[in-house]
Amino acid sequence: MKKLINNPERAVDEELAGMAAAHGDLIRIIEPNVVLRRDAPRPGKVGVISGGGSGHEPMHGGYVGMGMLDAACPGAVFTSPVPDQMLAATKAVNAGAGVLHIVKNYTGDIMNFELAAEMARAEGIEVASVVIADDVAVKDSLYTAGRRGVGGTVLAEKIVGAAAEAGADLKTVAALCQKVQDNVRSMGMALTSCTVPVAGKPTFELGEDEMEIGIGIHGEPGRTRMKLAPADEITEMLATPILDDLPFKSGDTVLAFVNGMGGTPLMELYIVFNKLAQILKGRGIAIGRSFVGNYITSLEMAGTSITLLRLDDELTRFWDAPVHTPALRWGV
Amino acid sequence: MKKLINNPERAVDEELAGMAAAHGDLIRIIEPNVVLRRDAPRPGKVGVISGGGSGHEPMHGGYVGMGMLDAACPGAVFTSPVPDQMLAATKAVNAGAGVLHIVKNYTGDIMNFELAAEMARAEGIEVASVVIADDVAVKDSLYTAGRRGVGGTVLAEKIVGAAAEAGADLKTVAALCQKVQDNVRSMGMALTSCTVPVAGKPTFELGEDEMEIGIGIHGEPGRTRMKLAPADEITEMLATPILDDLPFKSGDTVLAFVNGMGGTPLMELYIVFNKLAQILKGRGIAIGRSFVGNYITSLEMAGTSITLLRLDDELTRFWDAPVHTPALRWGV
Amino acid sequence: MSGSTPITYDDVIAWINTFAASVRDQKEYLTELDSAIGDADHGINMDRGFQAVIGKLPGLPNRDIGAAFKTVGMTLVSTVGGASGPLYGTFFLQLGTATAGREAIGLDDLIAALDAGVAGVQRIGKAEPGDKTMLDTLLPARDALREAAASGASLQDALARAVAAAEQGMLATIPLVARKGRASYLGERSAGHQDPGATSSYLLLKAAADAWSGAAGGTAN
Amino acid sequence: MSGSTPITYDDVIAWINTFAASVRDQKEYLTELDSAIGDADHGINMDRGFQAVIGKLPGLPNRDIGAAFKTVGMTLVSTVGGASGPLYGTFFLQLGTATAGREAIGLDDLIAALDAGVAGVQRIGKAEPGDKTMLDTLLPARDALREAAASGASLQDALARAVAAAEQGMLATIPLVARKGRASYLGERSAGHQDPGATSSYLLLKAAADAWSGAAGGTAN
Ligand SMILES: Nc1ncnc2c1ncn2[C@@H]1O[C@H](COP(=O)(O)OP(=O)(O)O)[C@@H](O)[C@H]1O
Ligand SMILES: Nc1ncnc2c1ncn2[C@@H]1O[C@H](COP(=O)(O)OP(=O)(O)O)[C@@H](O)[C@H]1O
Ligand SMILES: [Mg+2]
Ligand SMILES: [Mg+2]
Ligand SMILES: [Mg+2]
Ligand SMILES: [Mg+2]
Repeated sequence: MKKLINNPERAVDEELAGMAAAHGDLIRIIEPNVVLRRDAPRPGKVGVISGGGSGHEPMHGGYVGMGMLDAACPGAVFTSPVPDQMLAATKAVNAGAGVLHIVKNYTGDIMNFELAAEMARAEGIEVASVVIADDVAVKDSLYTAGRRGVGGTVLAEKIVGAAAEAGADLKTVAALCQKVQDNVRSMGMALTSCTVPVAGKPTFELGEDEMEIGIGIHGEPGRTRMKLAPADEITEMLATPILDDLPFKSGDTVLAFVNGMGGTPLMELYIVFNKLAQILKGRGIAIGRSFVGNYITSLEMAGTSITLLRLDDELTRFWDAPVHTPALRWGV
Repeated sequence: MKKLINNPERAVDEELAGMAAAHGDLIRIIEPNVVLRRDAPRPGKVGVISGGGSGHEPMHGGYVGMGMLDAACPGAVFTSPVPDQMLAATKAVNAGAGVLHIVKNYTGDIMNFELAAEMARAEGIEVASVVIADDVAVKDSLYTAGRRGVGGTVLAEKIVGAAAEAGADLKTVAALCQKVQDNVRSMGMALTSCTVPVAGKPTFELGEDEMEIGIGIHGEPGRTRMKLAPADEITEMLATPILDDLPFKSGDTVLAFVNGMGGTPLMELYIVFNKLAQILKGRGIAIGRSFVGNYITSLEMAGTSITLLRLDDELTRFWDAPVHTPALRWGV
Repeated sequence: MSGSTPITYDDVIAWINTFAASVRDQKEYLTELDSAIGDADHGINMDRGFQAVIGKLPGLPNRDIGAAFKTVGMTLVSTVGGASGPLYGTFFLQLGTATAGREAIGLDDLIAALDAGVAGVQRIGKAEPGDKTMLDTLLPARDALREAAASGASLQDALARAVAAAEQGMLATIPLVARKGRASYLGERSAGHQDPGATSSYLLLKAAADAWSGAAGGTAN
Repeated sequence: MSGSTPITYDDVIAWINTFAASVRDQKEYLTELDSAIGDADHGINMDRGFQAVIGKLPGLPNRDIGAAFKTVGMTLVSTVGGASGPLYGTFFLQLGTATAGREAIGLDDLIAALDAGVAGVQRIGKAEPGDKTMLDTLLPARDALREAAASGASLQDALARAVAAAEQGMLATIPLVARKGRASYLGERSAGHQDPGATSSYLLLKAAADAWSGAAGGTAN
């Protein structure tokens, strides 16, 4: 295992200390491992928090700040945070207007957030939860854990954070989050595995001529292992199930998000974007907004995911609204 | 070789097409492979261009836009661009106020930019060139090619771009660029090599327990190969030669830039930043501005570089000034 | 009848310590199982939790079995995270509620406590038998324990049968296609791999049998 | 004297074509050499340039050796990039200036042209002999050619001696610590590796010897 770390058990703590040192103007770290907006709680504002395992940086800690999250709860690498974190975050951001929990659909995240929500409610805080489950690689079913929450989460946090910043109430903010979930779909693939620091070796082995299609964001294997293919074919393999699922239709306008899994150079993401733009054009779908980069990652995994969000004026307006966080900044 | 590409020979072209598709509001691509600010030339404004081999994304193409570069010239991967590109860029951005060439100190970059500058001057365009050579891993000497230009380049482009945007004339802009060069130092290391697409295999092989200290940004080996060390020790190894070189002194304020080489997760960069902040504190040096991320890369190489720029009010003001490019945006 | 061989407070502590040692021992193995169909952290998660637990045990104020189980449960909830944190946490919290205030319990009490624990896991995890989860170990183990008790078996014999049933349940997860937890994302690819949570639950039963082989009910075996 | 065995326009084109083929052939090898002390692109760069060059040659309007060399130089400058683009580009541009308007040249003309080419490389690259660059091949080759010519050797013999000197110069770069180009960043670590540019320059001399072994000056050899 080759990593710039000192001690696998302390990696997340030292990371948070580094974030605090680098971004003290935007965030502060409170016990037990909560990344908190510097000026939280904001009077009258609905609090928006999220969280999940570490290893997906900049998600979620990098998205704490004006116009996005009020707090983030980073767990151990790829491990849902514990309820104590979400409880502390909920209390720290609550200004009386209630708190929204944006939860990615993983058994652990769901259960840990739910425990925290119950405890917070017991303390008199109004909590609403919205679950993001946008990964079309996973078949949706009432009898399973359902779809994973992946790239759509970043878009939801930005859009919902803007609405909360603008003063929307908890019900409105939660409904907007659900609207994002209802209009967003994603799918990912990996060229390599990644190594959980504490585990010390790659989660799975892939041959030099193989790839995994339909992966999540935890270094887990995907739906199918295949022979390596050119970028254009891979882009088709990801885009087609996304487009057919919602389904996206001719005349739609989308936010096109090409994400790197952490170890993929920008050059390759733009090559994927180039093909994605051609595919969308071929289907009569307009690209209203573009988003390209390593925004929701799996440590150093090489690979990419595509997320498409169907835009309307409201979603576009909140996407464009000012944001100022360690990882995302515009309009300010 | 595992990459999201279609054809190694076409990778840069398809990347540029993808950039144009994603960022058409900011940039456009003109022949022969020049990333041009959408609204260039800007009347009365000094043009600022840079360029170099591809594979360092987001540098330089990602830095074209308001408040930074007017144009970037991407060569083949790790290969200096040809003079035709710099000539076309110089002509396209020239608005009569002259053009600054920000050149990284590599034999190829120097010669190709110089050929272009001569041709542009022959066409009546005023051209000034400033060479960035900030890598303390390389001994400086009159009898050698001298130091490489690395992380300091990104800071120079931002600061100089802001001054040009504010209306400074060519002489002032060039002097400011030289001032950045005079106050910036960097050093990098690698945990892994990278693979030039056309070459098809890693540039060098490193054992599972080895690292290279004192690397540049072209996948070249470094000054020394060593046994892998904890992040804190590595940070010391990079920071100490930087601090001693200028030298930085107690009471100085710096911009602290921890850069990823492309394949390094943000988690690790923050762990490095955490230690760097401690080292600076120990020397009585204040961190005026922080900058953490993959901003000047070597394809998918795992590793990091540290850059320190001694700040004064002028440099700080231009660093803070609004910028709007595909990869860097604030204040707007 | 089996209620006559009491499980003391010390036995309970021994069980927890034995399980913690077993988890530490099998940490890599559990993580390896989780690599195949999950995210390579189950052993790490369980070990983090039980290391925290054994740090808490010496500080317990009185010899209340229920309080000890509750401490285990709360510690797991607060330190494990992931799916296993709330699941094992709830399991032990329910054990604690069922044994609150007791300094010793009988086999029947243990069965009732397991009933409550398993129900808690089912309530928050919403899994069914055959979904390829820890339930596939816990349910048959509890049933075997109950049947053994009904047939008048000793605590040790009953536990031996429960461990055998747990092992069968654990092995039976191998061919299953997961419907719950992270392994469900793999669809058909999850078949052919043993479930990590079912494996740690087997170790939990095994730890009880090991810890109590010479203690509760005299020095039998 | 040697000037009596003319090098024709066709010979020059044959030289360039032979070198282009040799570069294509040795592309991986040159890139490999550049991996050790540079950035793994020298073979790729040279091949990209000479593929562009051979695409241009058929379109040349007249049998002007100088114009052909100039086209080679300009094409290299416009397509190679890196250090080798301007260096080889300037080399050929200078060859072109030295032979402008000529349809055939003699050995003396070739030496004068090489003189100009090498001077161009030195002027823009600012390297000295012993800096571990292509100059360490080109300079001894040119000197050998000049001495051979002075001693009345035939074109083929003179070229054979130049190739031998080029090979020696190339091999002599192995122990050198680089002072110019990318290899200089490695400091002492650059010693023990053959310079890629010195190697491609050796191939350039070798290509002339190969191309002209049976052509210019009759069918000697
Ligand atoms: N809904 C559920 N009900 C019961 N057990 C579950 C459920 N989901 C997951 N599990 C158990 O949790 C185990 C995984 O635990 P762990 O790896 O620690 O958490 P995570 O999946 O969050 O990484 C699985 O092997 C399975 O036995
Ligand atoms: N200043 C110089 N003068 C002469 N030759 C040089 C100089 N710098 C580099 N070279 C030659 O260029 C070769 C490298 O070419 P190439 O790999 O194509 O370019 P780059 O170094 O830009 O990647 C070196 O092996 C060396 O022979
Ligand atoms: Mg997990
Ligand atoms: Mg090069
Ligand atoms: Mg797991
Ligand atoms: Mg090279």
